[in-house]
Amino acid sequence: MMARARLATVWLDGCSGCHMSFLDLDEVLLDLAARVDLVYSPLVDAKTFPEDVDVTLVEGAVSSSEDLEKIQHIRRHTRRLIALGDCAVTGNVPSMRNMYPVSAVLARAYTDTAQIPGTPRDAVPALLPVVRPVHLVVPVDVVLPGCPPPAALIKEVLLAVLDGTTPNLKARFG
Amino acid sequence: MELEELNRIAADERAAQEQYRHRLLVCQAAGCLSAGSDKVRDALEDDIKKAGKHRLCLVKGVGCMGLCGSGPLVLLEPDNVLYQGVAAADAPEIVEHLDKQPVRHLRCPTDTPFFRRQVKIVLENSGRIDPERIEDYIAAGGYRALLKVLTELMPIGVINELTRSGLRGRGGAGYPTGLKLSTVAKAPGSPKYVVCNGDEGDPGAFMDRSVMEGDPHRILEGMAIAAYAVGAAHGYIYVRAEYPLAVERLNKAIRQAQKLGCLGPQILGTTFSFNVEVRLGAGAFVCGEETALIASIEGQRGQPRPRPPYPAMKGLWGCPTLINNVETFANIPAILRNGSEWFASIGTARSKGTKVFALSGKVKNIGLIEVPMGITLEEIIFGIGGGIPDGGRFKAVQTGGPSGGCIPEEHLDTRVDYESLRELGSIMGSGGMIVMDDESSMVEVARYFMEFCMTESCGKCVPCRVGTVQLYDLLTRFSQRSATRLDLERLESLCEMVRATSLCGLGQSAPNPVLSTLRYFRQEYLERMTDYDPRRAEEEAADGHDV
Amino acid sequence: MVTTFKINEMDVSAGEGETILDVARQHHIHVPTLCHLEGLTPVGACRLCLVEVKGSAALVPACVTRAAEGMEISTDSERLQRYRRMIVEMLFAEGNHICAVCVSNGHCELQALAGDLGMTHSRLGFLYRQKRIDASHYRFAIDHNRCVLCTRCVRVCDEIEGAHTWDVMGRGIQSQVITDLAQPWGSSSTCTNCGKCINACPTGALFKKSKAVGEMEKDTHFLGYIRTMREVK
Amino acid sequence: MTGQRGDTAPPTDDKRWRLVNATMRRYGYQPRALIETLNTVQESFGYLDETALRYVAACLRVPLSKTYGVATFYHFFSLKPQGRHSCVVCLGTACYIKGGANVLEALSEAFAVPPGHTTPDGALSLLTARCIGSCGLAPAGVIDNVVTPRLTAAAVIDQLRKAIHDGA
Repeated sequence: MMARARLATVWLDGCSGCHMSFLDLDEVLLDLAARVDLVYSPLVDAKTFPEDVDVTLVEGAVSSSEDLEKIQHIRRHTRRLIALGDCAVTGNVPSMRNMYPVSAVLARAYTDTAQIPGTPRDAVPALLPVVRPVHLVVPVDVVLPGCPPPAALIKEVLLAVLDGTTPNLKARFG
Repeated sequence: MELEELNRIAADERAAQEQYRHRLLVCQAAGCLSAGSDKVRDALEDDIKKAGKHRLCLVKGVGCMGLCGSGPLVLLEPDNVLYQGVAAADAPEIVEHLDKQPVRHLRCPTDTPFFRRQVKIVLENSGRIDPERIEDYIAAGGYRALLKVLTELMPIGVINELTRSGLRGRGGAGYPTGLKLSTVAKAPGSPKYVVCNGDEGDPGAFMDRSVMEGDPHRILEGMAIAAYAVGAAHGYIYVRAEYPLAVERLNKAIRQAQKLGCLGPQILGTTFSFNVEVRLGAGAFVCGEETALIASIEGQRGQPRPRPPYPAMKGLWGCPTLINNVETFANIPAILRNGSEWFASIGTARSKGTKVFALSGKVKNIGLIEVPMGITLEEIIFGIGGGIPDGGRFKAVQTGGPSGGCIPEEHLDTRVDYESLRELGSIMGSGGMIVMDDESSMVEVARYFMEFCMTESCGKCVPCRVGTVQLYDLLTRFSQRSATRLDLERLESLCEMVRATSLCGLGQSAPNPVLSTLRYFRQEYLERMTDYDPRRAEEEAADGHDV
Repeated sequence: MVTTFKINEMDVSAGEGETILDVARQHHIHVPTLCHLEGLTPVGACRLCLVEVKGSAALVPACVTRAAEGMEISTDSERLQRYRRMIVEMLFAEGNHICAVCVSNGHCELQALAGDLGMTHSRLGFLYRQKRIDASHYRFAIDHNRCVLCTRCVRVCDEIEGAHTWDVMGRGIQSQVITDLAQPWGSSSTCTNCGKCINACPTGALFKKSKAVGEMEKDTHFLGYIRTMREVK
Repeated sequence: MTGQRGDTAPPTDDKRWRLVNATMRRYGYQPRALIETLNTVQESFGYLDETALRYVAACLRVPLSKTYGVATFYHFFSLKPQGRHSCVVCLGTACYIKGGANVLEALSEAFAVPPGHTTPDGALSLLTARCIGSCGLAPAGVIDNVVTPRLTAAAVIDQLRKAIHDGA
C-alpha cells in the first residue's frame, strides 16, 4: 500500500467559499481520508505549517504582509501547490481594491464608513500595495479557477495530483 | 503649353539668374530656419544693397543642403563655396569677400566623403533651387518628364518603364512600384486616386520633409506621371500638420503648377487632367499605414482595416487607389527623364537607385544624405557620417524607426538594401538612421520604441492595444533591474504573438526593436535579471541558445 | 463566383461574399470569435478567428477573408490555440473582469472563451486601471471595467438602429466607448433607448439595471430577424 | 443626401467662425471634411470645446460620438485651452539619444507641471512631440511656436521664465 499523502489547505484573502466547496465533496471526503493525512488546514487544529507537505490547496489571493510570508513559507515546504478558486487564480474580488491606493481603501473602511473611526496600525497585518494571484507571487503547479470551483472539479484535480498525473480540466472563471 | 514654352521659361530663368555674377543660396529648410537662416538671408540682402552690389549678387532661398547639424548653410555660386554656421552678423564679411578669397572661418570643406560619396537623384535639386518658384524647377529640367510622358508614351509605356527601372516603394516595405501601378491601372472601378503619403512619423526621420520643403514640384510631377499611368484624375498629398512649411510650400507649388498648366485640366496642352489637394494629418503615427491613411483622408479615426482588399483594388472611398510615399514619387520624374536603364544601373541586383537617409544621433555629420543602394553601413556612418564624435565608441545603428532594429558593429559591412537589412532583423524603413554609441543602453532603446508604439497604437486590435502595454511593462522591469527569467520568457513569447497576430504593420513590427536587441545585445537583458546566473548562461550559450 | 478550398482537410465551397468563417460555421467547424456578430459589418479586430493558410506565413482573420480557389486552411493548430489563449489573457489583464460578481456570469462570451480555450489563469500583469461605471441612463448601464472594445455596440447602433449614439474615443489602451460627446448616457440626445447595444455586447459591460449577478442573458436573434425583414421590403 | 448644409448658425458672432465656415464650404459641407474643419477650429481657437464640436458635427452631419472619436484620436487636437506660452520638447529618437527626455524632466520639475499639461495659472503648456523633423539639431523643441535647436534645460527654463514674467 502507498504511503498516505500529506495534504494541507490554506486560506489567504478569500471568503472561505472554496473550502465550503471542498467540504461539499461529501462522501468523497471519506475516500480521501483513506489516502491522505490532513496535516494543516482551517478545518484542523495544527497551528504551524509542517515541514514536509505533499499537496497544498491554496484559497484566496495574496493581499497582506502575512499572506505573503505564509505563501512563501508554504511554497518552500510543499511539493505540489494548487491555486484553488478565482481569488487564488486571478485575484478576483479582493483585487478590486487594486484600482485604488491602499490609503483610500483603508479610509473607506475605517474612517468614511465607520461609526468609530480609527485605522488599525499594528493589530492587523499591513495591506500590500496590490493584491496578486498566487502564481504571480510563487510558482504554482496547478490552477483551478471557479468561484467557487465545483466540488466535482476539486475532486478530479485532487485525485489526479495525488496520482501524480496532470489534470486536464475544463474549468471556467466565476 | 508645349516643349518650346517650357524651354523658354527655363531659358529665361537661367538667363535671369546668370546675369548675376554671384549667387548666394541660403538654406531655408526647417533645420537651418530654426538656426536662424531666415535672418541670415535678410541680412545678406540688406548688406548687398548697402554695398551697392544688388545687380551683381542674387540671394535666393533654397531647400535642404544636407548638412543640417552645421546650419545655417549658405552656398556661393558659381564658385561652389559652402559656408556653415553662418550668423546674420557674418553677412557683411561674406558680402565683402564676394570678389575675394572666401571667408576662411566660415568655410565648410566640400571635398569630404560627406559630399563626395553621395549620389543624388531625389535630392538633386534640393539646396539648388528656390522651392517657392516653379520657374526655378523648370530651369532645372522640371516638368520635362511629364511632358514627355503625356506626348510620347501610352500609360502602359510608363508602367513598363517604371517596372524596368526596378524602383521599389521607399516607404519601407519595398513593394515594386511598377507592379503597384499596373494593379491600380487594371483594377476595375472609377474614379481612381493617387495618394502621396507624406505622414512621415518615424521619430528620427526627416527625409520626406526635406523633399516636400525643398523640391515640392518634383513630387507633384511624379504624382501626375503616376496618375496618367493608372488613369486617375485626382490626387491627395497627406502631410503631417507638424510640417507647416511643407504644407505651405506644397500648396504654393500646386497653385503655381495650376497657373502654368502643369496641373489641372488639360495638362500641358493634352487631354489629361489631374488635380492635387493637400490633406492634413493630425498627429497619428498609425496614419502612415495605408489603410489608416485612407480612413483619415475620409475624415475618420485613422484606424487600419484588414487587407485584402488592398487599396490598389479598394482604397479611397472604395475606389482603386495608388498610394506611395514621397520619396517614391520623387524618383519617378528622374526615371522617366533619364530612362529606366540609367536608374537600374545604380544600386544592387534587387534594390535599384538611391535611398535618402536622415543620419542623426551620435555621429559627427548630422543631416540628410542620399546614397546608392548597396553602400555599406560602415561607409555611411564612418565615411559620410564622419564617425562617432567626442571619442565615443560605435555600438549600434538603428534603422527603420519603431518598426526596425538595432544593427551591431559586426554587421557594419552589410550592404544597404531591402533584403539584407531584413535579414539582420531590421528594415530599410523610410530612412531614419540613428547612430548610438556605448553610452546607450539597448534595453532603454527597446523600451523607448515600445513606449512609442504603445502610445501610437490605434487601439483597434487586441494584440497591439494590450500587447504593447504588456511589453512595455516587461521592458520597464528590465530597465529597473527587477526582471526574472520568467519575464524574459514572457517577453519573447509576447513578441512572437504580437508580431504574428496584430492587424496592421504597426503592431506586427512593434516587437522588432526588442527582438533585434535581444538578438545582438542579449547580455544587456540578462544582466538586468535578479535571478541571472552567468555560469548557467554560459552553458546555454554553448548549447546554441544564444542567437 | 464560387470557390472551392479546404478547411482542416475537408473540401468546402464558398459562394459570392462568403467568408472563411461563414463556410466554417456551415460545416460546424468551430472558430472562436468575439468582435464578430452575424449581421454587423465585420472588423477583424479581436484576432481570435485568425487561421493559417498553407504556404503563407501570415495568419488571416476568418471573419473578413474570402478563401481563394484551392486554399488549404487550418483553424486549430497548436500555435493558433496558444495565440488565442494569449488574446483572452490580454483581455482579462486589460479590463477588470470579476466574473464572480458580474451580471453576465455564466452568459458571457469572454468567460466562455476562456473556458473553451483552456485559459485558466493569466501570466500577464493585470493593469488594474480605474474605469468608470455610467448608470445615468434610466434603464441601462455600462461598466467600462468589463468592456473589451469589440465595438459591437457601436456597429449595432450605427448600422441597425441608425442612431450612432456610440463610438470610440481616444486611442490605444486609452480607448473607450462613448455616447455622444463622452457625456453621461442618460443625457444623450441621440439614444433611442432601444437596447440593441445591450444585447449585442458580449460581456457584462452593457446591462439592464434590473439584473443581478448572473441574470443578464443576451439575445442577439433580433439581428437576423431585422435583416430578414429589411430584405423582404 | 443633398440639401442646404450651411444653414446652421454659428454659435456666437466671433469672427473666427467665418474661417471655420470657409473650410466647410470649400468641401461642400461633406462629412469627409471633418478633420480639415477641426484643424481650422484648432488653429483659430487654439482648442476644440463642446460648442465647436456640436457646431461642426451639426454642419457636417456627423454623429456627435463620431466627431468626438475623431477629435480624441489625433494628438494635434486639444480639447482644453492651451497656456499663454507653450514649450514642446521633441522626443524623437535623435532627440531622445541626445537627452531630450532629461530636458523635459527638468522643465516639468521647474514649472511643476506634468508633460502634456498646462500650469494651473494657464501660463505654460508643457508638451511633447513624437518628432518635429529637426533631428539635425537634437535635442530640439518648439518654444512659443519657434523651433529651437540644441535645448538645454537651464536655457529653456530661463527663456520661459522671462517670457512668462514679461507677458504676465
